[in-house]
Amino acid sequence: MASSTHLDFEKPILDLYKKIDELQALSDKEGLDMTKDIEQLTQKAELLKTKIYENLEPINIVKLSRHPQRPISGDYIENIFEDFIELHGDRSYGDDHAIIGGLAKFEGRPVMIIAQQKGKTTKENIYRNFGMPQPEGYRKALRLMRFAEKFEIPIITLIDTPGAYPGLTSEERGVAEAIALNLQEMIGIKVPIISVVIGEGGSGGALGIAIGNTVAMLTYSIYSVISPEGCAAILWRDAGMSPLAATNLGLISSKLKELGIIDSIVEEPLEGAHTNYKKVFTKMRAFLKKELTKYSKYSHEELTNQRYDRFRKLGKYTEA
Amino acid sequence: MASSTHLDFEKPILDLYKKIDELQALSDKEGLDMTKDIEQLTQKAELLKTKIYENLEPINIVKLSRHPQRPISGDYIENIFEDFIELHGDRSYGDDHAIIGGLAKFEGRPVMIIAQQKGKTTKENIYRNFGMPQPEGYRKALRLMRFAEKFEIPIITLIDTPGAYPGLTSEERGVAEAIALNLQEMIGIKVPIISVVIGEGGSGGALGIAIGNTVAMLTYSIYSVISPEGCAAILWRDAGMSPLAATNLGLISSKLKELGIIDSIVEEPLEGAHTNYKKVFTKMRAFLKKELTKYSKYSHEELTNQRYDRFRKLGKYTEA
Amino acid sequence: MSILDWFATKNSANKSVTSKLDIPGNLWIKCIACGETLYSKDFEQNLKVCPKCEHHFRLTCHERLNITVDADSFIEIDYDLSPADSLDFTDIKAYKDRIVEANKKTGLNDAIITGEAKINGSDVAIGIMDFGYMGGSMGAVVGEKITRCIELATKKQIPAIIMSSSGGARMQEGMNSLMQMAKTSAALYRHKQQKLLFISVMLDPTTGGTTASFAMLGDLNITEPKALIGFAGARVIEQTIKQKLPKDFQRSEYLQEHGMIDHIVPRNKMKSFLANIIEMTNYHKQKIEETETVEQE
Amino acid sequence: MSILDWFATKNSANKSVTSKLDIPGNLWIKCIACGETLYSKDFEQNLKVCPKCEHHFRLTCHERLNITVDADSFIEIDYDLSPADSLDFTDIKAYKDRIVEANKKTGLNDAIITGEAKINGSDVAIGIMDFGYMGGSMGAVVGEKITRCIELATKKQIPAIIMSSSGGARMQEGMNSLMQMAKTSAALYRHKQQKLLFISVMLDPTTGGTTASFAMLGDLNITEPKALIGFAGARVIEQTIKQKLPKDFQRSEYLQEHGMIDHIVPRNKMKSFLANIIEMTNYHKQKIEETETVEQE
Ligand SMILES: [Zn+2]
Ligand SMILES: [Zn+2]
Repeated sequence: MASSTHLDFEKPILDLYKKIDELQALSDKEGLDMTKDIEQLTQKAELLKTKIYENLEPINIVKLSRHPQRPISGDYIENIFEDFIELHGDRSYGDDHAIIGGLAKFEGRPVMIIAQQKGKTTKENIYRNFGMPQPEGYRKALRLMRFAEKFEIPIITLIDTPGAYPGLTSEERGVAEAIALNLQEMIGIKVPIISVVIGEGGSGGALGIAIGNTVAMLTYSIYSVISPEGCAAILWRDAGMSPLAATNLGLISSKLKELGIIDSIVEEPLEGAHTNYKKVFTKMRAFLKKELTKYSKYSHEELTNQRYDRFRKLGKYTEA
Repeated sequence: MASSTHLDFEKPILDLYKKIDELQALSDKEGLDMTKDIEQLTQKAELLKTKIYENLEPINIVKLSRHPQRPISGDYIENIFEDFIELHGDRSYGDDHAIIGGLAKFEGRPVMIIAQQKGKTTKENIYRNFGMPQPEGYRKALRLMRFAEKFEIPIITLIDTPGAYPGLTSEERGVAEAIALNLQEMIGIKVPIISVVIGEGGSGGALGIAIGNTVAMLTYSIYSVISPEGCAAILWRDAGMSPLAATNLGLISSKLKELGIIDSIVEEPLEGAHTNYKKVFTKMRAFLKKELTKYSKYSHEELTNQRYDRFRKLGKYTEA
Repeated sequence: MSILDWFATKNSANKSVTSKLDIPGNLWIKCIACGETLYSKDFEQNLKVCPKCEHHFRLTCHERLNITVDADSFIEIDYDLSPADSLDFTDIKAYKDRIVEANKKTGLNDAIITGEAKINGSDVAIGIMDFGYMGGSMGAVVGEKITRCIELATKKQIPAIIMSSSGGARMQEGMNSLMQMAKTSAALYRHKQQKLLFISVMLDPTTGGTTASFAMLGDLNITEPKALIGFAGARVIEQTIKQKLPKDFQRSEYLQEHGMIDHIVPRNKMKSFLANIIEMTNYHKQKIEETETVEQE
Repeated sequence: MSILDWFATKNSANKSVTSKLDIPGNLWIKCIACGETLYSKDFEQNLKVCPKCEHHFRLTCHERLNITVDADSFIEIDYDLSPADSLDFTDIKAYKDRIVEANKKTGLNDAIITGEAKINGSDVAIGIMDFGYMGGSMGAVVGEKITRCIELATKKQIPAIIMSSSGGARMQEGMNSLMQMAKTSAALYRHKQQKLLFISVMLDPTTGGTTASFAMLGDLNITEPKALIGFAGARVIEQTIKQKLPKDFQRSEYLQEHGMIDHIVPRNKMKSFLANIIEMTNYHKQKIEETETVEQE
């Protein structure tokens, strides 16, 4: 495993691999032929791994989605696109570091990238406000989307946020208004919008840049109306109930695909994106290419109608 | 004279009237018939008054434009319009008290009023930031103009400001951007815009809400690229040169009409708007009615073309 | 996030009910804001506003409807929509049971009524939320009814008015609930494209995903005095920033100073205010229609 | 207000000239920012950027033109416009005399050159201001030339680029000067309506009425490192608020943090940056043209 940070549920697998290593060391040292045993154990480990990862509890997927080594927006921008030119500011208050945006080339053609950006180090995370945008982040996003619309440049949004920043400054400058306006205006943007949740899709703060023609998720990302911790604290008044909350909220990619909330899942390596960046970049590139090709044939009207219809139909209710 | 605050140049007139009063008192007391003397003196005073007011130095008009009893935007709103509903805020940062805006009825039909508002007392002036708007004031103005455009409601802007607020907060939040955007967007607004400078028209801060189909000034208002004091301080490095600066800058209504910078002058009482509110309200009402009637026959395209052409032609230069 | 507000405000909601029940026979009630004892009938006649301190008590959606639209003008639509438990959600109570209880308590199928009505003779599409039904939370039914109400307004080319009081998204419906923010805002996009009027009236309390979608998108955003309006819950914010919040934080007056609210309208002026705005924004269209009628004659 | 900036910055402009003249023969110059002594030829080759501290020295409009557009591609327009003294303005000097002096000093008819050019092969309409001509102040000629330049771009359906360095409105032309803010912004409105690209490059210094009109209206607002960009003059602001201003106040980096600047581009990257943006924003249009060409064949 490439990662140095391990999660609880990985322990049985790690134990097995440790045993295999020990066996190998022993065999080398003593000159014994333990090939067969090692083979058997490796096979067992692989089976266990598959079994564990294919049956992860939602709360463990929540942990994977927040994994400190998980690729963040900047990694995708750097590795999938060329000539990224960051464009700053909302033209009225500030430049939010939790949402980055800019022009880049993808397979030779221009795209506008709007992405929520966390950090990997504490310093980076403080600079990025832990990926929690303030109003000016959403306003910058809208400004850049309008720029893209003006020049017929497709938009790609990458979602990775615990939520909009729940702070005084954020409320003062109208974070609710900023998110609301994006929800309204993104529906009418006359270029393709492809949205991918790459880590945490935290509530309205995520939705505020996720009004795509296609909305996708990476396998182990989450998208939720509230964090499982917040939900448990409110409904059960007991943070210990987060695992159950995570299950009930239906926040994992497979469930959301089944519910029709998202359209596609971009496949991660079995053990998570953080274990093999290259693999996930390849999948992401292929996914974006397919989507951009598809929508390049749509007229303005088809694009906005398709996007409207996509969101119009969401929500289950009974009608007598 | 109704006013209690007198300006220097008014002294000779006041002295004469004082003399007349004394004469009257004497005549009453002593039982003498001084009717003829009083009549003569009164005639003389009236002549002097006319002569002085018709030949006011620009610097004295500057003083009249800033007269503490001069009617301010709120006075016009209260007395010329009905059912004023103030509409607050820029929807992203704040509500600027130096620019008020809202819907009202004028002669039975709806109008949108955008007005720079000073105060008359120190307390009011502090609340209104002495009529110096910050970025959010200009952004509120634009928001309300777009509202008016959406519902085909004509716009009336009243200009009365020493200038946009030259403060740190104003710069931080992009006052230059806010003014610039208004200049650009007002050109395209598809309803009539009537702009009247009612007091001080201070530079870019005034222009930021003054892109009208018709731009008018009250007789003793001023409209200037810089305050005479600022100009004197820079060019002569001597604030004492303000009177000459006032003259050179060509900031009075008659001069600006002659130069084609403004289209009309709304007539004030000879001694200034502050001496007879009712009179100036009557003139203002008649002026607005005439203008609104005229433009009510314009199509969207005619309105925006007329406005474009109006500003397009301004500026004198030589071309070989 | 959104639901924290719901809980925070739920307590004060209960308080106001309790203080009413304290007095036997309900002839007298005590103002929770200033402590004044009020004769129940007077209080009702004063539209549930304390005559002493002007505290605006919460109204049910039907009480609100009665004082907002012309008598007998309301034609309800989509009353037969009721919630589905698509996630089989259970916390300390099953969502299914919560639905039954809320219905029993309020007589409503969900936290909103919608329909067509007249205000001083003018046609409007109107939706009124009810905080009494699960804290006015927005699930799929609320979202769908608001969307249809706005679509109706777009189709009929009339103004839309949504009067919100809501704790935000409804957790028990998971992401289906969150998506209502997008859906309602999308409907407003099309309404706006037709140059139609949308007035959002945010009533005490309006928070979370409701504020961060249709409720903030009014051509005019209106509220009553001292209503609680915000996105994140005050307690969450205090935990985040480790500071006390300003005294009037997230109240109408605070929001107006921060540029989000066009006008604060006392309850007894609300109907005439709405009528005035509708009249002024309808003026041009009506003028044209009159001209066309004359020309046809 | 605007002109105060001009004066404030005028002094530092003189300073940089002076330090150059201090050295006999002009073979060596001293960096006004870090004090480093630089060999004149190296300094020129480094586009007048100090190789040690990266201070970007001011350029004349022709120096700027040379490093921005393709060689021999510039076709100047409206070079025959020159200022009129419509107010007969005299301060300590007559405006008429100032015009003659400025022309002698710079060889320019006013503070801007405008024309058509190519950047990496793409057509643009371009205007470049010159701070050396009366502090780059905007009178009727500057306003008219910018307006015509933008109108040309609109007519030819090509991007417009204005590179500003200006103290703001030109006092000596009074209100005729102020009105150039409206005129240039109006021209940009029509350019924008046609979905054309406008890049505003704000160079050291850009202040007053220039900042508060066309210069802030770019689809992209670009600048060089540490350029002074603002509306009111720093001294006026200090007098108003009676406080010291932040150290990087009104500098490129400060403006970017406050949301006004899209990107800070070092001088040696400016041309390729502009070319890149033009290419990306032209992509769709070109694609369509190619398709049409193919279809016609
Ligand atoms: Zn009370
Ligand atoms: Zn240096």
